[in-house]
Amino acid sequence: MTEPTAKQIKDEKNYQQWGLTDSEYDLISQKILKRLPNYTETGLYSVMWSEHCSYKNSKKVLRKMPNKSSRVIAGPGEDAGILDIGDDQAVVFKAESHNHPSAVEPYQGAATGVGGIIRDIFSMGAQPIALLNSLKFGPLKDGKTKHLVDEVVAGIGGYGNCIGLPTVGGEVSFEDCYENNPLVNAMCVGLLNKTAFKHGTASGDKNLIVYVGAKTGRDGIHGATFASDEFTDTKNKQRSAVQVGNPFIEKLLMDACVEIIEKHPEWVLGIQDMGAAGLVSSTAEMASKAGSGLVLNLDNVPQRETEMNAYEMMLSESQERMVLCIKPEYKDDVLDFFKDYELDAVVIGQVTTDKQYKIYHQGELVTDIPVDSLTEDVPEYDRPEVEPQRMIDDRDYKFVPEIDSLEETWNNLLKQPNIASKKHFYQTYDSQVKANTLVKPGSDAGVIRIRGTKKAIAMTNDSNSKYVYLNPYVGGQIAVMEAARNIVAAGGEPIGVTDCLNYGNPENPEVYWELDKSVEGISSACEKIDTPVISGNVSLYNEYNDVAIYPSPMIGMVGLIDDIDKVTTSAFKEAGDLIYVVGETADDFNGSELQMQQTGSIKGDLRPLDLTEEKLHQDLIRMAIGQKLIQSCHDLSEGGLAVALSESAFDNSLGFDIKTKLTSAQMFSETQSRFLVSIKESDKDEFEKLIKTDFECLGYVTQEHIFKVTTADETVLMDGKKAANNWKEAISCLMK
Amino acid sequence: MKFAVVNFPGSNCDMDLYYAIRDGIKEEVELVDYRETSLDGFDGVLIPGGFSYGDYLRSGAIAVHAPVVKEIVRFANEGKIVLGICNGFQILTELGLLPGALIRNEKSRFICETVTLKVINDKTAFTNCYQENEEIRIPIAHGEGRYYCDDKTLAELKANDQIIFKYDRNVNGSVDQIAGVTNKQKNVLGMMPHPERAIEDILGSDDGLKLFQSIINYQVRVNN
Amino acid sequence: MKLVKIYVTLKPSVLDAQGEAIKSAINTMGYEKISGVHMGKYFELNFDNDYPELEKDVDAICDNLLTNPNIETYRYEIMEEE
Amino acid sequence: MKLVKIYVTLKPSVLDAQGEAIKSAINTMGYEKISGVHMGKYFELNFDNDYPELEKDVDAICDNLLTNPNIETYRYEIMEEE
Ligand SMILES: Nc1ncnc2c1ncn2[C@@H]1O[C@H](COP(=O)(O)OP(=O)(O)O)[C@@H](O)[C@H]1O
Ligand SMILES: [Mg+2]
Repeated sequence: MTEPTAKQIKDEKNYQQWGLTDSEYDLISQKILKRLPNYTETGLYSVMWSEHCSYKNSKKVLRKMPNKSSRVIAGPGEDAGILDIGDDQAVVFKAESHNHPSAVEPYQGAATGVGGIIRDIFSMGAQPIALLNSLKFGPLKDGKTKHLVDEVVAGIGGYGNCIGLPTVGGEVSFEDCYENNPLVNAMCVGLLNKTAFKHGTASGDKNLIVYVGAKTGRDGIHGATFASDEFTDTKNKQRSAVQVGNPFIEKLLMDACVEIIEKHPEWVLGIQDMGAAGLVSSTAEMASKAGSGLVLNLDNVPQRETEMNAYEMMLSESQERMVLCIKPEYKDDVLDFFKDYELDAVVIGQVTTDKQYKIYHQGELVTDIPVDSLTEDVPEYDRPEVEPQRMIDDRDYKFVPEIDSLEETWNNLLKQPNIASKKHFYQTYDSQVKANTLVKPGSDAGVIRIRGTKKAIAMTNDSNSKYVYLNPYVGGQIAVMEAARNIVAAGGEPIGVTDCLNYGNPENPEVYWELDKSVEGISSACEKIDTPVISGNVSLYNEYNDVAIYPSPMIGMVGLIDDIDKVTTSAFKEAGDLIYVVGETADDFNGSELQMQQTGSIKGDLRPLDLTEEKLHQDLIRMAIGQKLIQSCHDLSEGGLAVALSESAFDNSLGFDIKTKLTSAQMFSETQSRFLVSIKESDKDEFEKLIKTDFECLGYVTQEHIFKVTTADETVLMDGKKAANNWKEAISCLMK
Repeated sequence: MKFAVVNFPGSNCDMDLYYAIRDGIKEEVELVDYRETSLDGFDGVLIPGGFSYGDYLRSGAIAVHAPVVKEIVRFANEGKIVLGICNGFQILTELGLLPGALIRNEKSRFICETVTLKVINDKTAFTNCYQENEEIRIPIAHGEGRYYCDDKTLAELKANDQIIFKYDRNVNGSVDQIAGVTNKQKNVLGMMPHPERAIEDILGSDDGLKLFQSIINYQVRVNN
Repeated sequence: MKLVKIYVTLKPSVLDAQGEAIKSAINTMGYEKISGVHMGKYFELNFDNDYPELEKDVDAICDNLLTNPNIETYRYEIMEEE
Repeated sequence: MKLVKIYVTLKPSVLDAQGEAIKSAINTMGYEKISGVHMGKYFELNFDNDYPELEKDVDAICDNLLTNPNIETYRYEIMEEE
């Protein structure tokens, strides 16, 4: 193929296929370069100016998020955010979406999503310690969806298990809107010695740019613009934009990078992974951040395919590659170091002072543009927004459930895929490798201890997009607070947030309104509990044939447990323990699983969330855990009190005998700000004195696996084993 | 007693095993690179879990050709302690130091779960701190952990008391629910479950500790 | 009764990390004369009966399940089973 | 130049879990007429030159590396490379 000339690109508007608009192209040629960009240059701009790399549509909204606290060492702008946890240690975390690649090629899409987020963590100099993931699919009704689910789960496990990082948390949910546009979000948490922290920068005249890792092929070219492009039937064939992962090489790369930064910090000035838009994105960002320029010679890039042109090499998204900036005097040390790990490492360029980005290929200067123009000059869009019509129409709708049989409703709800146990999936993930996992998947938050200290890190992924769909602002608040309740229930103090903002096409004013309002909700909740948003990722254009997914912000939250004695799980521990629900229950059925079960859809507005009350309950639970008053603690979410009680009973095959002032229907209400706890009977007075109001003592834990419940309407005796089977087997049955 | 934990490219439970020895039973332990050609000075060798060489070809198949393996074979032949866990077990069967093979789980999927094992033979270097038929809780985490051998081999294993651990239920489709076997001389043990992940109560179980203590016990007896 | 033999190989542009690792193991074993190793998958599918769209279905099964068209190619033979 | 094509399959006595899983995935996809699936491995080995002991070496490579004789069998063909 011969490359089109600069003039052809202009005349034939080839840049449009690559996602650049006319006005963006004019800005580049007339204002920035004052000449026509050639083929390679046009390619670089189109990918760097895509939503995925530039956030041009979402920047305005993202600025609303709080990103400061006394713990923040690094926030948005680096590969991952960093929070101080004392003793010269810090946690590093970030989440990333891999939605479109996973729709097209589920195993590799999911696997490379995991691989990419791990690189973001170790490129900060941190040792990755755990993985989480958030998955959303269409209903499990046809072979196509089941195959997709199987492959995505296998890809996540395949990568994480092989590289040897425990997957300790996540979520899986099913709604119609994700049928053709599944969401695959992965999160990685790492631990850093504060002295080891490396910025992703390329500074200092004549310092060297080193390429490390797998060879470059043509994979994933234009993956970044592809991710920002909405989905239609015809594009399903766009297979060439998918990358292939190799966790074995990544393990070597991870170990090598962590070791070189820890043992030889003076060798490495800056380090960055090659993620979306590979070589161009990583090197341009490193130079731009440092105020430097860069000269690259592509002939030195390790290649595994022949006759790749400059455009292909710069944009390739081949996996398992890193870029380092090093001092020339350590060149041999660095190259030898990586050789010992049997990794390719070569010098591909040099830092300059002229702020130009210059690329040579086969002796020819193929790119010569201001480096900042790739990263800083991207136009920012202020999109029109309008409140979705459905919200106006359904504002006063109030779902009133009818419960004929508490027992039947309860058992049916336990079988709902969104509520049923996800063990079928998470048992295929190694959750214990590294022998630090204190709480595995299956409780509220995953917990990893920090070896050699009393500390542990709690982590969770949360998103209930049904709520966000019904009311983006309140739904955004709920997503944060639900995550926080998970952390608190595990015995932790919430300290920070990462997110994946998954939405439809931002050019649709209703979608943009959803984005804006939910981010405002997220921000207000994060401010309330002092959990800054220190990293994240935006995935727009999640649509299929012009129908958008629910607005789906995924909140990844990390908490600190200062003493592992505080680690708490959701499982009831002993017969005779008293059971309490903390927080008042109201009729919150809009958006509930019960509404979904009884009507087949969700509808109506959400009640505003009282952030002060929410925080009070979290604080009280933390105090109670701190005073060792709590035997088990579980956050109430989908399916309400009934589901929380069952889940707490299942683990140790215990039962309960309770009497409540709630109606049978209210057993399934999804009122926020509530916890289910069990305590030793001897701690009753002390516990009640601490909590003061807003609690109800329900009864006690029993040895027999029987659920005895008296509501305001009726008394039922349920077989715990049958309930447990419904809950445990539902997903495996559906996946058959 | 001084242990070597052999580290192949792609091993990922090497540190878990290292800590189990250093912190769990408080003995000497060192990580040894797969390129080493001598294990002089060590009393026992431990082969950790993970995905050596990415599990390319078959799990354990490529590691067998690494330089350090000659020394592992020497240890085995000299009657010294050799323990392979998970991928280590796979390597030992690939090497022929242990009979049988580990193949893809019956349901084909990876399984991570804490399972109950039955101690079948409590008279070995690896199990003398347990009781016969004692039930212990140990995590498994594998996709290719189904123990397979033909009938003749199985009969031999039984006749020689080489079956050391069995699962209490059919988790992965192993022949006779076998979770761990030794060689005839009983100085080489391979097992799919991870005792090194079960050495502290806070991790869910400390039932694995006695396995490592058994080795020390045994060595003390041999030395005296 | 039909037997379909399917051979799946990586596209030449895709790094065959397994093949490379196997080649270097073969070298270590002392066989130096080998110049390349590629590893692929081999499937045997049995069908009780012949039917008109068999070939179409085999193609679909290969495209959608047995291979990853992004990185692999396949060929197959349909034969009468003994 | 010689090309050696090697086919490795599980012994019939060994349950082919992957084959079974693939079969049920094929069923789920709506192809009901399939009666069995077996999964094996396929290798291509290149040798620059022919040499007298080639066959002996290929046997050794298969026995000692490419297959595990406890569970697998193999067959191969040696051909002149295009
Ligand atoms: N939704 C968000 N909230 C907060 N920070 C964000 C968000 N999206 C992106 N960021 C931050 O912007 C920076 C660039 O992100 P990104 O382009 O996704 O990184 P990468 O280049 O590693 O893919 C990162 O520091 C990231 O944490
Ligand atoms: Mg990054």
